[in-house]
Amino acid sequence: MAKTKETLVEIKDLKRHFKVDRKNILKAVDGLTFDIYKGETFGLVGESGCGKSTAGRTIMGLYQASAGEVRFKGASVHEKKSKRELKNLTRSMQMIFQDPYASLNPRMTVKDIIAEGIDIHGLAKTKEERTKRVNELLETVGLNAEHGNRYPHEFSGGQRQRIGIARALAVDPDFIVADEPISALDVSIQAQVVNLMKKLQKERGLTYLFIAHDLSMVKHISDRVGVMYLGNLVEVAPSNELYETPLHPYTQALLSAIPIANPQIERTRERIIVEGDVPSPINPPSGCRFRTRCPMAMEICSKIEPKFIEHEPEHWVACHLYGKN
Amino acid sequence: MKKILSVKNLSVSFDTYKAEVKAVRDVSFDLHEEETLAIVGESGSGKSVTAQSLMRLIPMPPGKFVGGSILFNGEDITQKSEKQMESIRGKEIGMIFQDPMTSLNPTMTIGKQIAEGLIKHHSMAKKEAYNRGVELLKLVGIPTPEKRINQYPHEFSGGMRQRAMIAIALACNPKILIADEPTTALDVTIQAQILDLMKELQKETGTAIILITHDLGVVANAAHRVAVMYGGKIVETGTVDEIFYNPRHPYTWGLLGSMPRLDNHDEELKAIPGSPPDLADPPKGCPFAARCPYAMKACGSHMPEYYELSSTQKTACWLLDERAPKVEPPEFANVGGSKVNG
Amino acid sequence: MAHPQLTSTDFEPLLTNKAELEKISGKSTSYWKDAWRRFRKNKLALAGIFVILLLGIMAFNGAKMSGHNFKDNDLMATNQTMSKDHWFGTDTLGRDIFARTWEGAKISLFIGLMAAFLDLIIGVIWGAVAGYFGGKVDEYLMRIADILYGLPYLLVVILLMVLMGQGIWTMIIAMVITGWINMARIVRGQVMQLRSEEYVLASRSLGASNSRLLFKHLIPNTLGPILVTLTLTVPNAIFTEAFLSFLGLGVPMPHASWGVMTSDAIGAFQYYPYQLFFPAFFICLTMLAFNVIGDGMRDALDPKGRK
Amino acid sequence: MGKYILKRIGYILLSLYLIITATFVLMRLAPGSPFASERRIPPALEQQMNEAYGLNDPIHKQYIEYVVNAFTFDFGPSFKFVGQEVTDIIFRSFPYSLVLGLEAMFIALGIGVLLGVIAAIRHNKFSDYIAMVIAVLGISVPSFIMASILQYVFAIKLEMFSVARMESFADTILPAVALATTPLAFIARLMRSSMLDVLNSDYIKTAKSKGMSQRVVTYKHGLRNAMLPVISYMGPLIASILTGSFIIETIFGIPGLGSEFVTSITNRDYTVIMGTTVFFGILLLFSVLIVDLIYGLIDPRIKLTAKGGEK
Repeated sequence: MAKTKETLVEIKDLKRHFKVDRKNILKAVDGLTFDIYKGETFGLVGESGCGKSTAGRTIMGLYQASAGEVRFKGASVHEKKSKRELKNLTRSMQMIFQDPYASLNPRMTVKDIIAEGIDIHGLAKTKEERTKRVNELLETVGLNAEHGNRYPHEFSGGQRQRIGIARALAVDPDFIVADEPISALDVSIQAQVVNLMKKLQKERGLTYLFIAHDLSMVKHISDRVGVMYLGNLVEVAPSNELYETPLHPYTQALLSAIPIANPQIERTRERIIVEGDVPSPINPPSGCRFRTRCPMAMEICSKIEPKFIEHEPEHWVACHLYGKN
Repeated sequence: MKKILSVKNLSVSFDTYKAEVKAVRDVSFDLHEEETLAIVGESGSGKSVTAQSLMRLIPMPPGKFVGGSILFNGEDITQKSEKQMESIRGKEIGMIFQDPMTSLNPTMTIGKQIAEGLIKHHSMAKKEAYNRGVELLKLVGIPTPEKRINQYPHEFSGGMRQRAMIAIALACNPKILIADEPTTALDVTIQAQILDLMKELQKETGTAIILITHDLGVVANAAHRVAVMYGGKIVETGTVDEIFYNPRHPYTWGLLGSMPRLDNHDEELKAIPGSPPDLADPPKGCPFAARCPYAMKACGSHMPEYYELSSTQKTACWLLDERAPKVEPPEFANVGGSKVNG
Repeated sequence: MAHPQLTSTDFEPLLTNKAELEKISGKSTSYWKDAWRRFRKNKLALAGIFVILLLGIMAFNGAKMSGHNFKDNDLMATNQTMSKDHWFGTDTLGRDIFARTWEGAKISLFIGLMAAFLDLIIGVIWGAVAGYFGGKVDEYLMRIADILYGLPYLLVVILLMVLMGQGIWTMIIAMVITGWINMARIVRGQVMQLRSEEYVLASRSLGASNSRLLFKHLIPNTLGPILVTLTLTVPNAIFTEAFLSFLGLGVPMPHASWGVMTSDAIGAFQYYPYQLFFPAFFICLTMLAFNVIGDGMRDALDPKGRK
Repeated sequence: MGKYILKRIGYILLSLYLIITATFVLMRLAPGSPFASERRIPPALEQQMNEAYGLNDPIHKQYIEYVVNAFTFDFGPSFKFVGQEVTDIIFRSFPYSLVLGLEAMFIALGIGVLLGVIAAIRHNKFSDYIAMVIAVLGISVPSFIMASILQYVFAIKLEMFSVARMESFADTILPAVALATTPLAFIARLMRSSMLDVLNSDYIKTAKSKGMSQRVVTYKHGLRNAMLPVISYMGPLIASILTGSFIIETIFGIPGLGSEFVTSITNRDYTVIMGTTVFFGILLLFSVLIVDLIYGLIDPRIKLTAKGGEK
C-alpha cells in the first residue's frame, strides 16, 4: 500500500460485556485495539462466537462500549453529544447486515426502505427529489425504478442484499461496517455482492470494515485483515502478508483449514488440525485464550496473557512465540 | 469398482398451492463402492432433494416421484413399500444432515439414539448395543465416550454433535453414506476436523459416500467424482480432476470463477449475473441459458443433450455441438494453471 | 453427435437483455393485502365475520322487531313456547325471550369488545414500554405482571365482583384488572424480538428517532399478533360474563345478558328447555365465531404460512 | 435446583399474601357489614356477633391477626352456618372436588392428546378436520352449557345417568366430562400444532433415516417432544378445572368445594369465601410449581436455576 495512511477510525482497548446473570459476564469483545485507514477495507475474521459482530455493532455505536473508545475522524463515537453531532455521525457511518431476509422491514416498500435515511436526515426537499434519489440508488446497485414499489419478500437473497447496500448509501456515508454481508448467499451471488462493494468503494472512496468468517473472501476484498479469537485480536496484518507469513498459531490453523478449490493442492497439503471446540466466552481460559487448542502452547501461555505487539511493521500479533512477550 | 447405486432419469416434484415445483428433473448418476461422489450446486438446485429421494425421506405428498428409478442392489427404491424401506434405511444407507443442532433428538440420550438402529437392524441386546455405541463414539473421536454416551445432545458442542451424528449413521456399517452439507453449519476449523474424519472412516470401512455441498473447496478436498447440479438438472459430471482442470460447462466455469483465490487477490471475481430459475416454471431449454454469456438460440429452446468427453466426463451444453462456435474455457476457470502456494 | 432437430441458425448467439435478469414477475402485493387474500380463502373465518356482523345488527334492531320490550313481564303469558307473538317464547316471568336475546347480545358484545379494548390499551402500552426500554424498567414492570399472572383469573374476577358489587362496568373493570397481562406479555415478547431484528438496527444506525422506530417498524410488525390476541380475548370475556352472571354476580336485574338468561333458565330447563336453548346457543355461536376469526387471522398473518 | 424451588416458594408466598390482603379488604369494604343483609337480626345481637368475630378491634389489629391466621390456615367459624369451622367445611368438601378434578384432568389429557396426535398424523385429511371441529366446538361451548346439554340428553332424555346425585362412580361421569370439555379442546389444538412442528423437525428425519418404523418415529421420538407444550399447559388446565368446578358442582349437586364456594358467595359468607379463595390459591400456585418441576425433568435442556426458568 503506497497510499499515505490517514486514520479514519481509531479503536482503543474496546470492550463490550453482556451480563448473562448475576454471576456470569459474557465478554463478547474484550480489549480490541486497531485503526482503520481512510479508503481501505479492513477485514475482521473469526469463528462463530468470537465477538466479531458485536465488535462491529459497538464500533457503529449501536451498542454502548463497556470500556475503551472508538474515535471516528477524531471524535468519540460513544461520548454523549448533541442531536446535530449525532446526526452527522450516523450520516457518515453506515452498516450492511448479514441476513437479507431479516434486514428489510417486510411491511415497507423497497422505495421507503431505501428512502429511510433520506427522510431521517431531510436530504430531499420534494417528493420528486426523493423518488429521483431512490431511483438513482436502485440503479447504482443494479436494480431499476420499477423495483421500488415492491415489497422485500418478492426479491431474491442477492437482490435484497443489494437493497440493503442502497439503503446504507442513501445518506452518503464515508465508512460502512459490513457485518457478514455475504455469508447467507450462494457462491455465485456472493461474487455479485463483493464486486458491487468493490466498485462502490472505488467510485465513492468508501472505507469498509468487512466482517466475515470466510477467510478466503475476506482476504480477497480486504487490504488488511484482523483475526479475532474469543473477543480478542490475535493478529493484524496486510492481507497478503497475513496469508504468506501468518504468525499466530491460530491464524495458521485457520488458513490451513480452508479447503482450496484445487484437488491437487488438497491431496498434498499438510493440515494443521486444531483439536476441540472454541471455549465459552463466559469462562475463557486464563492467559492466552487459544492455549487450550494451540499445538505450540507453552507453560507461560496459561499464566500470562500475551501483549498485542507490532512484530514487523504493520504486522501485529499477540503470542508468546514472538518478540518481547 | 463395483457399481452399487444407479439413479436413472429421476424426476421429483412438489405440489404447492401455486404450482408444481419441478425440483429434480431427469437426473442420472452412478455410485461405485469406496468412492465419494460430490453433488454440488447452489441452494434450490435440487441437490438435497436428490439426496433425500435416495432414502425416500421426501414427505409424499406434497412431494412425488414423477419418473425414473433408483436401483440399489438391482432393486428399484422408488417401488419399495415403506416397510421394505425400513430395512434399507440405516442398515444399507446411512445419512447425516446439515445442522447438527437440530438433527438430534433433544430429549433422548446420544447412547439411545445410536443403540436404536443397532437393536433394530442387528437384533442386538440393549447392553451389547450400548457397548458398540461406546466403540463408535471412540471411533469418531469423541473423548471419554463412556461418559458421553449417557449425555443429551445439548451437552455436546456443534462439532461433537456432528461426530455423534456420523456415529449414528455409520452404526450399522451401511454401504452408502449420504452426507447432506455436513460441514456447512460448522466453523472452518471444525469443518476440517469433520472432513478428515469422514475420509479416514471411508478408508477403514469402505463406505461409498454421496457428499452434497455448495463449497467447491470441500469438493476438491473430499470427492473422487463430481456432479454439478443447476436448476434441477445435472449439467456436468466427471472425475474431480476433470471438473476442476477441464470443465466444459459455462456454469461450472462461473462457479469456479466466483470463488476467491487465496493466492491471488487483486483480480475481480467473475460473478454470474442474475438468479437461478424458478422451478415452478422451469425454462424449456438449458436452465442456465438466461445467465450464460455464451448462450445460443438453441439453448433457449432445447435442453442440451449430454456430450461424452471421456469415459467419465459428460457435459450437457450445446457449445459442444460441432456446429457451435468454439469457446475455450476462460482463464479464471482453469484452476490447475494457477500458481500453487499452499 | 449432431442433434437432429437443430439447424445451424440455432447456434447463433442468444441475446439476453441484462434488465431481464432482474425482472420480477407477478403483481406486487403488500403484507396486508397478501394476508387478506389468505384470510379470504378461509371460508369458516369469513362466515365468522358474517355472523358477528349479523349479531351486531340484531343487537341494535332485534329488540324492536318483536314488538316487545325486554323488561316487560306479562304474568299472563309465562313459559310460553315459540309462537307468532313471542318468536322465541317467554320466560318464567312472561318476558319475551326474543327481545331479551338481542338485549343480551348488546350487553355481551359490549362487555366482550370493551374488555378486549381496555386489555389492548393497557397491555400494549405496558408491554411495549417494558420491551422497548428493557433493563430495570422491564424487570419491574414484568415482575408486577408475573405476580398478577400467577393469580387465578376467574377467582380474582369473582372476588372483585363480590367486592365492587354488580354492574356492567364493575364487571369490565374486574376482567381488565388481570386480563391485560396476556396482551402485555405478547407485546413485550414481540417488541423484544423485533428490537434486535436487523431492519430495526438498520433504522437505528441511520439515526432514526424512538418514535420513528416505534411507529414505522415495531408497531406495524407487532400488529398481527396483537390482532389475533385481541380476537381471542373477546370470546374469553363473553364467557366470563356468562360465567359470572350464572353465579349470580353478573349484570344487575333489569338488564338481560345471555349469562343471566341461562342462569334464569337452568332451574326449569327440564320442563322448558327452549328457555335455555336460545341464550346458550347464542353464547356458543358468538364464541365460535370469534374463535374461527382468530384462527383464520393467525393463519393469514403467520409469516410461516407465507409463500 | 433447591435455590430455584426456594425462590419460587417465595413468589408463591407473595402471591398468597396479595390474595389474603385482597380478601381482607373485600371483607372490610363490602357494601354493608357481613350481617347487614340479615334484617331479622336486631342491632344488639349484631353488635354481639361483631364482637364475637373480632370486628370491633382497630382495623390494623384485625388485619395483622387476619394475615397471621390465614397463614396458619385458620379462618375461624362460618358466618352463616353457626358452629362450623371454615377449615372443616374445606376438608369435608374437598375430596369430592379432588376426585372430580382428577377424573376431568384424566379425560382432558387422554382424549385431548389422542385427538391432537391423530389430527397431526392425518394432517389435512378427514380425521384431522373432524378432530379440529370437535376442538373448536369444545372451546366455544362454555362448561355450564355443556353440563346442561349433557344432563338433558343423557340424564333426562336417555335416562342413562342420574340428574344430580353423588353416590356412585357413574354419577361423576357427566360432571367430569362437562368439566373436561374446554381444556380437552385446548389440549387437542395445542397437541396438534406441536406435533406437526415436531414431525417436521430434522431429528424426526434422522430417526427415519435410521430405519425406524413410522410408529416408533411418531411415538418414541415425536410424542415426548410434542408433549412439552402440553405439560406447560397443565398449570392453566388445573386452574380451568378448578374454576369450572364452581358451576359444574352446583349444577350436578355435588357437595364439593366449588359448590361451597358458590353458596358462600350467594350467602355473602365472608369467612368461607376467604378460606376457600386462599385454599384455591395455594392449590393452584403449588400445582403450577410442580408442573414446572416436572417439565424440568422431562426436558433435559431445561436447567432449573434461581434465574428464571430456562437456562
